[in-house]
Amino acid sequence: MDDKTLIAKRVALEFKDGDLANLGIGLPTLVARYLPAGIDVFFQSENGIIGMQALPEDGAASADLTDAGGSPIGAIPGAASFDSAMSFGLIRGGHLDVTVLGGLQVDEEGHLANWMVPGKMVPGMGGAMDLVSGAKRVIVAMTHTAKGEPKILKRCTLPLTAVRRVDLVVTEMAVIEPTDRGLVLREVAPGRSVAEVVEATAAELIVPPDVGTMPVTA
Amino acid sequence: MDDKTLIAKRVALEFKDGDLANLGIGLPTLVARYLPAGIDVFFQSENGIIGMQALPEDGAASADLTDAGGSPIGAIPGAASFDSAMSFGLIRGGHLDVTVLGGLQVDEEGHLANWMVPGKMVPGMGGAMDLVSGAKRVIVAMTHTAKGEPKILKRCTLPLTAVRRVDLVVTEMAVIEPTDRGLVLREVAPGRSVAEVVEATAAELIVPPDVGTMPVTA
Amino acid sequence: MKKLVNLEDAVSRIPDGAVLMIGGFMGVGTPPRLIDEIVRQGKRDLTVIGNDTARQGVGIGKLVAARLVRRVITSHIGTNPETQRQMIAGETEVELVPQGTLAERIRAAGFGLGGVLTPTGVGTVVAEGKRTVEVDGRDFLLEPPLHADFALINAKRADYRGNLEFALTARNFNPLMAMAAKTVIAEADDIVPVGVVPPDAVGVPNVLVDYLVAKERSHG
Amino acid sequence: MKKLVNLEDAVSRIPDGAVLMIGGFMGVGTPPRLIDEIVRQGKRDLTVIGNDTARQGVGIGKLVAARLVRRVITSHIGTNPETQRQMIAGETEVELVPQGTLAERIRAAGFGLGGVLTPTGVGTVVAEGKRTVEVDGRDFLLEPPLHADFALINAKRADYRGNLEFALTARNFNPLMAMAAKTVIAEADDIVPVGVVPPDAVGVPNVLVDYLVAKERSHG
Repeated sequence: MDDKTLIAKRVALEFKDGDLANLGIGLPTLVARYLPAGIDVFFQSENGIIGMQALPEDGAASADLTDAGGSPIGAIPGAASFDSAMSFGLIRGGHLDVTVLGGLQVDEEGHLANWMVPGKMVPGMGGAMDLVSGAKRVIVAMTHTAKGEPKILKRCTLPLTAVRRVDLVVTEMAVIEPTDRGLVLREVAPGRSVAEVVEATAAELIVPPDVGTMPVTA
Repeated sequence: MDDKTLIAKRVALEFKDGDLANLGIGLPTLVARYLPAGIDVFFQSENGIIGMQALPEDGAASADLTDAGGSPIGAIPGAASFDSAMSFGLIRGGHLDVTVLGGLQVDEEGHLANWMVPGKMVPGMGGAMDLVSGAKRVIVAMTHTAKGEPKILKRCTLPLTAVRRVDLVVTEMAVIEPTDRGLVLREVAPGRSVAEVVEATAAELIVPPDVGTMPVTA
Repeated sequence: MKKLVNLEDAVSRIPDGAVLMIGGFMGVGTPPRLIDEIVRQGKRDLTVIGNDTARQGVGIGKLVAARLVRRVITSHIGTNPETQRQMIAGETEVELVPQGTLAERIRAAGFGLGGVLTPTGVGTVVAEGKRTVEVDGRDFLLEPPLHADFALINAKRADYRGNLEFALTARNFNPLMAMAAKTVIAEADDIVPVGVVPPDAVGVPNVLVDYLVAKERSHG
Repeated sequence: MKKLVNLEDAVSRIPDGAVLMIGGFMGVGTPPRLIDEIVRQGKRDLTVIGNDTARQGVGIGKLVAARLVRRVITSHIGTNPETQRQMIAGETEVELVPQGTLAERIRAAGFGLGGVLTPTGVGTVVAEGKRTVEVDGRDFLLEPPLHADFALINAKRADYRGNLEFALTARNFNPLMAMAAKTVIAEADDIVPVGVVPPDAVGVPNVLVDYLVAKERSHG
């Protein structure tokens, strides 16, 4: 299983029946494929819909129905559409149960940086700042390192997305929970050791005696 | 012609084609009956509709379509309905071309008091404060006196509805325009004299040489 | 996610002393069965946030008449002499809020905003004790958000999943309140299969609705 | 009230240097004919307020590519390398605003509010130079309203009078912008008789629309 699939499958276990969820572009979008059977999760897209789903077939695309990246999507029966103020009212007002976002850096305070690299990449924050500020639960889904360099740091060096502490960080190596005591290592991926995770992390990790193995199905 | 009809007919001449208008309950509601031919005025009701009109027949009442007083109304083809935030967004945001409201007192600064009499009548301001603050044009339609006492005063003694200067005051005796110089007497009702109006007014009236007669058709 | 509950169950979740937002405007768009059941169960010391207290025997007016309301936050009570009597007698607290401000304060709570900056009420008694914020040389009142424990919503139609559709002037405060309360209980004139209410017609998305009141079984 | 104008007339009303709000999200819900006509007429020094600059050759991206935009107020430009290039080269000013804040700032202008009190951006670079207002012990940024000279709106259907109806995710910023600009120019996929769009389906009431772009006569 490749790293992204591993991460997506683990994140998918965090959803509960009836959740309203928003998945960031890229890796987080994969999560929708691996939801546990028997639960209904309602996916919101920032551009104004609850109940988005993958386009069933290419020929079924509507010019009026796309995801936040502008690509054609489908919608479940019982979907709801609305304007951008309502879309972000849902996010900012605490109605969004969970958002899954990519990350460039996470630090010991659980702060996330994921929207710009000064002088290099200034795409704009889009909806990320509202999502991190407003969602009930923020899950960061990202690779543990980038080009061999740790992305989990003592302190973010990139501009923060918000000062809210994220709730969970899922990488291909580990599941880490930011808490008021610091970053707690909850799970290690199958085939990885605690020592490997600590080695690939530039922040202090609190390692409880009962660190589990990431429960990911094939 | 009774006083109320006279006032309503005169106020009706203030409307322009395409206006969005809101009429307060009571006397102001009469205005809709006397609109000049050939102009379309769109009437808003605070409870969330543009395009209200009188109920054509009793048997046609819908439980979901009432005016702000809860009485059944009709709607023109091309009406639009919306929630209360949008309804007051239209009012507060300056989209309402004109509102016609009743008055308890108007003073030399053009301030209106029309929502409470301390210790006696505390019905609440409803939409009045938003209407006076936000409408492009505020027209006060009221009797010139109450129980023989002037309602146009040097300074309102009742709590103000807003500190915004109203645009026009129409009574059964006169049309008065509040300006930054004070209250200007614009028109006198047919059969009334300037002296009578001045006598019935407890504020200073600026009387220009060209005071006209209220152009009211039978 | 099963949302359908019977009327008695739905109302039994509301404790005495709860803060209720109740949709409607002069009773139009106020959930009739929920109101009657609150009276029947005799909930006490309620705080009610609603546009008005309607008339006696209508909508929120029924709660007032039954002496269940300790405090009401509303834009007018002029059509209900009993509310005025209780206010003057000191039996019921009444906080009067301009109608547009009431709508925005409810919205601010539901939309995660810190308050409303409105020109309405500046320089009037409404401004007393409130913060004024100057923006571009103009004064605005800072009006705080209004939250509630429960929102009681009346829709024209609900689908099985709880998507709500509204009709004409019965919409009014309902969609705003459904965003602003911890628990949303909806009553619909009709309940229809999922998909009958198209996405663009949904006024309140299903995810906001916690309980949908079941229809009575019709007899005969 | 005649609102129907031809495309060329509609766009000729926009002067160089105008502040435009343009509906749409990655081009979806952006008025295609109005955009093309602005390019054809070569309007210059525009300030554009919109969710994004789409991609090259799409929606607002066409205005950027034609070098007509002096300043853009938007939530992201990541999908349009040309906007990024112009920003880095100092040819185009870019003000980045969180998407939810952008929506509320536009709404605040149209709804007559003094600004937006939002938690989004507190403690980040977005907060730099902005006022913070504390409400109930929590900090909010005071974000000012965003006004425009023109709003360019794309609707699914318009009726003869200018009532607009939107479809699915093509709605996005359009209804908000129609409230916030001095002059509203709407382009609809279809124009239908008055009454075809029912009251509850109207997303922008006719009174907000100044000009409705006529359909091209279809040939053959």
